[in-house]
Amino acid sequence: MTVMEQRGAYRPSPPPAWQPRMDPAPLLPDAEPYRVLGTEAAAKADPGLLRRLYAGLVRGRRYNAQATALTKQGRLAVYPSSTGQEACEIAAALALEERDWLFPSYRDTLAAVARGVDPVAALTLLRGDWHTGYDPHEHRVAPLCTPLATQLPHAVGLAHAARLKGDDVVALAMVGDGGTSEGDFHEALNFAAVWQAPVVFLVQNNGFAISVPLAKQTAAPSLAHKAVGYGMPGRLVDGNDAAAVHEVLSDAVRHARAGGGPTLIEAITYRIDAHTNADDATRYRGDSEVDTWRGHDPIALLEHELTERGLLDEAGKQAARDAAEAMAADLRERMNQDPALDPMDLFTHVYAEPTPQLREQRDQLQAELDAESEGPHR
Amino acid sequence: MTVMEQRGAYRPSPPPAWQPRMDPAPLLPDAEPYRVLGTEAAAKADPGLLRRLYAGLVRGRRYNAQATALTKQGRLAVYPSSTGQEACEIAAALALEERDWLFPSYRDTLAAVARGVDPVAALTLLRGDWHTGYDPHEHRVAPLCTPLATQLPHAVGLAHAARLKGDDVVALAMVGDGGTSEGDFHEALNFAAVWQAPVVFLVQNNGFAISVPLAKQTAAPSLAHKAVGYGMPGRLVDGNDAAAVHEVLSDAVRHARAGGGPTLIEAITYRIDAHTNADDATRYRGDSEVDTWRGHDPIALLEHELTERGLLDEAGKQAARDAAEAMAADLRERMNQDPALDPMDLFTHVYAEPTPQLREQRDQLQAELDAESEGPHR
Amino acid sequence: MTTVAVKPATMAQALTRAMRDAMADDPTVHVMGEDVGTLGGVFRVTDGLAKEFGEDRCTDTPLAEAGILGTAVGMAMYGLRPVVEMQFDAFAYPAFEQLISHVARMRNRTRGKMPLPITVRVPYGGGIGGVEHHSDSSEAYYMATPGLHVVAPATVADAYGLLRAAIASDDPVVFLEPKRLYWSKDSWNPEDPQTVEPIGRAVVRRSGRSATLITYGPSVPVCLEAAEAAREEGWDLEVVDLRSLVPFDDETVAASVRRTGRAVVVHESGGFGGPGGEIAARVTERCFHHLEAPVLRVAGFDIPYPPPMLERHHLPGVDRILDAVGRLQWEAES
Amino acid sequence: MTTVAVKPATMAQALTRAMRDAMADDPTVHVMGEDVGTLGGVFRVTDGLAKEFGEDRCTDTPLAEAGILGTAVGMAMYGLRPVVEMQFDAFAYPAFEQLISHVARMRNRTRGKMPLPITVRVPYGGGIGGVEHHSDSSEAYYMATPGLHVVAPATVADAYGLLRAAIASDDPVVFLEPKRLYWSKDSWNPEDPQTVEPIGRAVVRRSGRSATLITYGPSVPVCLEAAEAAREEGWDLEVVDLRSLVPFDDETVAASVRRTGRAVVVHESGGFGGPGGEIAARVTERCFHHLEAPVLRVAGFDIPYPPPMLERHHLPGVDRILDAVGRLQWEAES
Ligand SMILES: Cc1ncc(C[n+]2csc(CCOP(=O)(O)OP(=O)(O)O)c2C)c(N)n1
Ligand SMILES: Cc1ncc(C[n+]2csc(CCOP(=O)(O)OP(=O)(O)O)c2C)c(N)n1
Ligand SMILES: [Mg+2]
Ligand SMILES: [Mg+2]
Repeated sequence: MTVMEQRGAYRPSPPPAWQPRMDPAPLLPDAEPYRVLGTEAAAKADPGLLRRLYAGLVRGRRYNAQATALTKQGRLAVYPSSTGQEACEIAAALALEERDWLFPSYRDTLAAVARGVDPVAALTLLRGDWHTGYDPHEHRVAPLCTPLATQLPHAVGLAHAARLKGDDVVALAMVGDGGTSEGDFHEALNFAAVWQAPVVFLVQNNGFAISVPLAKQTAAPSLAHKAVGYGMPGRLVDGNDAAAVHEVLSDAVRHARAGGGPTLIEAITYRIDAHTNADDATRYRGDSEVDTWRGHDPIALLEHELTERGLLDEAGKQAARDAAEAMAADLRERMNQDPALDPMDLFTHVYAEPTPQLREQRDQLQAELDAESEGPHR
Repeated sequence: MTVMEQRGAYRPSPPPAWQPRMDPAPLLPDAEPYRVLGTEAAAKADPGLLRRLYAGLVRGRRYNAQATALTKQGRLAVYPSSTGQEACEIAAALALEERDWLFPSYRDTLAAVARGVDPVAALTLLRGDWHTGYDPHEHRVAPLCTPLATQLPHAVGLAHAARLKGDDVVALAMVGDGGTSEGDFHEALNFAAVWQAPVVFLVQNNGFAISVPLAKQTAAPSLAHKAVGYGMPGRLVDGNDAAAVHEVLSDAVRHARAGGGPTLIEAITYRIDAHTNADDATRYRGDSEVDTWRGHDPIALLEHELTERGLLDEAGKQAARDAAEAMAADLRERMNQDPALDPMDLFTHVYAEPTPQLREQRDQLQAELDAESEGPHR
Repeated sequence: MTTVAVKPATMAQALTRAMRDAMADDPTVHVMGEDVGTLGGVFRVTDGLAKEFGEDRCTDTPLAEAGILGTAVGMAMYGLRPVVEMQFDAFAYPAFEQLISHVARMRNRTRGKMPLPITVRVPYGGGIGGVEHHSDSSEAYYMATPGLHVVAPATVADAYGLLRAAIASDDPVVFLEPKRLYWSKDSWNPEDPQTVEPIGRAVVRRSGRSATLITYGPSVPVCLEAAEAAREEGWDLEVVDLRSLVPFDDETVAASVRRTGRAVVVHESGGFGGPGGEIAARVTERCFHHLEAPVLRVAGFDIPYPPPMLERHHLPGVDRILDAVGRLQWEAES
Repeated sequence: MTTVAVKPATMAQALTRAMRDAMADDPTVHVMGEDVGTLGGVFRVTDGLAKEFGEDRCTDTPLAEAGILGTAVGMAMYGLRPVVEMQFDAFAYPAFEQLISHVARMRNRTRGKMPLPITVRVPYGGGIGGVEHHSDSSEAYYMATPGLHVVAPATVADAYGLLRAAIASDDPVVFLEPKRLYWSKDSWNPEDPQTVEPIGRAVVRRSGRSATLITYGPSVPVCLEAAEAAREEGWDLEVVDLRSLVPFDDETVAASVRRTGRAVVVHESGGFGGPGGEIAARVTERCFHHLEAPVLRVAGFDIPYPPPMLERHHLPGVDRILDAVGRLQWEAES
């Protein structure tokens, strides 16, 4: 008996298909980032929204400046500024409904604050006070996440759980260009697509992961092109165009909420400041690059649009600035107060109930503190 | 001073580009898997190559059958058969030059053997004798890799190192459809593309990861579509068409060797046997699916082509079968001998030099073995 | 309820039953992992759950352990109680960052606001003739990670009781299932399962006066066997089954050692940097003046887990345990 | 060669110099990691290497730790000697599977045919006011993994000598760099660097007769300080700097404890399941009859590393060490 006879008749046909045939074209991003400001699409933008975005951006920039100043005064341990990226931060917060969830990275304090998190509480981690300063459930903002891309599967899981429960909640997860290289980025996007989870991934591509430029991070046509490999749409947007970011995000959020599944959005932007106050950006980039990007400033872009359309006058600008100054003054004042920390808290929340071992250690520390406060130091 | 004045003149232009504009089209796979056998392209295929592939496939299938039989006889602990996937296995081995490297997964014993690894040595791991039975440097075959996708970054690193040394060596890394979901898959492909490393990734998409069907693994149009997200070409091929797999692999190997960088190849195939001898495939798939695929058998496809073109007659078939039988007989015989294992080897290769702690433990075991061989068991 | 005769069940069956009962009692319990649905898991421990509760409650995930645990974190944030299966011990390593940096720390990070009631089931340990990466004892990694509970059952009843407790716990639990005990049988009434065991209580499996064997998981039956064999040598050994490494039941352990004055810690995990060091050190700290001899350790060698054909040389067996007991300086007594 | 005066250098500078010299001596040495090239590393430890040796020898990789270590494995397979930088302790966790399942095992798996001479540099430990994930002491994980060497320098000269030895080793070495000692200075002649230290030899940093402090890495200076302070209490403490946890120098440690009869293990890593348990257990096994008191441990608490404003309460300091010394049952002596 020949192998052929053993295995059945020869069929010169294609192999049975594993995947249903699917046209990748709708998943691919456009070659040019989507823009609204300075284009014809701007005329259609809602004035109220533009004004809210403007107020948020001005406030956001002031927040960044104030937080950076606080690091110099030793009031804040470290601050990764998002100056230049405010359009992404504010639009991300405004594109969500109250019941939605935000999963920020360490750079996304602004988005958290724009969601309603108290400006001081949002800095708790960076101040070195405690690892998270706010109740994530209150404004549905997950803790600022430091290990890169690890927050992305959390967003997927939460969105999936909400969908299983029948709640029409969307999760928006933020990550940087560098973070897209991590395995967790891949796994999160894949789970999201397979589960059709209502989650939106926003990559702020600011061209650098600390000192490492995008060309050493990826060889892809764009980060948004990664979407097709998961079977979700990829969108490319001008990340300094607040109206465009808001529109693209809102579309994706709506799509997710309607059961359409996840979207990957790449926003092209730039961080004007160094990685953090501890970083020396002159080591890896030139002034001219920074200047080029200053010429594509998110606030300037929006301000011009609003002014052109007569939606903003000097008084309006002054009002935005005043509101931002008031926020900054409050931030300054409250950050100048030393937080009251209780060392015994070290043991309180490791487990629901401290283990016997932790109880012993707690008692030990308490005894030490008592001794310290009683007598002079050894 | 307004923000606009502070930040420079308004420029209604697109954001500066991070990536050079690149057309993704050439990176995308065709909608239909590439085929040679049964198509017009077959006429151009090299007769010598087809005959070598045929001999390899027949031998490979016999090897799978023999190894599976050995598990039943308790001579082999476990065997993940590649019956039905022989075209991928053999073509992978034949597409490489001697100086190239193969990075197989646990399922790719056939590819290792086709590269020259001794058939018995290739089974050492699965036999439970030792973790790897051959010197990887001898035939440039990395150890059969069990943790999924972890061999992929190894292949990238080796290819990169070879390129840095100026050697025109290519690495071929094999992985399954399930393995593409792991973070290491993502990281490996990204490193390869950024470094333009001479590496070829071959995904054998057999539709299942143990029991989990492809639809629960990915929502992508195809696995080959993932390539565009890394900036490398993705190719789709009929994995049961040995001539097609060989051609696509050879092209990719040539491209890599010439400095063109990595390629991702998805081969559509099917595993006819259960995941391993320990698996019960009836729990997750029906007979009719298996039958459909038997109708697209890699050996039958090739045999038909060779017969049609007068390149194979009954004598030729017999010769291939005889060679395969001889190999199987030899395998059987040698596998029926108990391997001689030295327990003291447990300590020999943990480090270049055993630590003092390991020397103590070695002496302890030696003493135990001495006692055992002297007196009766306690 | 009808009365059903006590009948033998395997540990695997008890584990299945624990998940089944937990899922029936609490709709927020979700089982997830590779092959846990249609196949029922490679060890069949989740057999039938997808059928009974649907694929949304017992889900075949994509093949990515960090993704599995990472999405479980998000699900727990939304109020679910994920029970995650890692297919084998060594295949939990890709999820290490999620486990260490998030699962173990989220409650603490958020000052109690965001607990993560996740159970991570890990079939662990050797003795089943598994090829490389299928026989690791990884408990040292988990023990050294504050914020995790680490549990390992040794009996059929404990498998049920402790898994129920793990799933019910508001804290993450790494639940180590001794692979080679999956098919161990015990008389156990599946219709009247034991009440849920509180996590953190060791149990004296065998009382004795000469010395204490401190152990857990797959080494418990080995120690009981050794204790029987020791009678021939005139030693009456006590066997303490820790049941959980975290929390650690210092009280039960120290009480036993104070009684016997001698102790040997037995586990399959490698000795150096393994659980035995911690256990020996804390027993010594607590019982120094009761000790007639140093606390000794019988453990796996400090080598990567060996191939099946050599594993018997690696695993702590009765002889090696008795040798250690023999070195407990008995002459000092007389 | 010109003679250059002995001058103070920081530990960071010594580490840079060690890599520089290794790269100059051996063209197969490659440095790789996040930000190690243009920036010279976030701690500037690789400063100047890319400039001197080119980007192919000191490479800014994509941001993916498993990818970094995984490609380093492949590079080592082809004959290179990769020196991998993990940016911070907790950011080594994504590479855990590659480290445990491949780096630690490849030599053993291939019966010596495929050694992996990889050095994994991990800036580790706390005391620098770092936010979460930037202050972990992860040595317990590495210690419990056969196949890895685990090294931690405490002095500027050792930083040079041990890193040279690590890079020259044919085995993988996890090289733990105490972050808060990066800027510690010592007189050290960079033109005439110490000969390469063999890995595996502890050193007595201070001789004493009353008790032994066993320590390593960032806790060495703290122990020396404690030893000075102890003189006031009438204790003359010996301080042993382990320098490597694997291999462990039982000889030096046991000799010291036999001499002094008392010991305290000090480290920053959490106590439970941390290195101290192993160390205390093995010292006790070897020195039982010389011990006047149980070997005690002073370690970080069993909690996730605390926020900067609370870290001083967590870190073992002079007072806590002296308290432990005080509990070494001195009354037993009289
Ligand atoms: C897993 C992990 N590895 C490394 C780091 C250290 N690190 C912090 S930020 C950063 C760069 C991130 O770049 P990107 O994702 O582009 O975000 P950006 O800082 O530009 O917002 C690195 C390497 C980390 N936080 N987590
Ligand atoms: C990291 C890791 N996780 C889980 C496993 C267990 N496992 C072995 S094979 C397999 C399925 C692999 O499927 P696929 O990649 O499609 O390859 P195939 O078996 O079909 O060849 C699984 C889950 C593993 N080996 N490694
Ligand atoms: Mg960036
Ligand atoms: Mg498959």
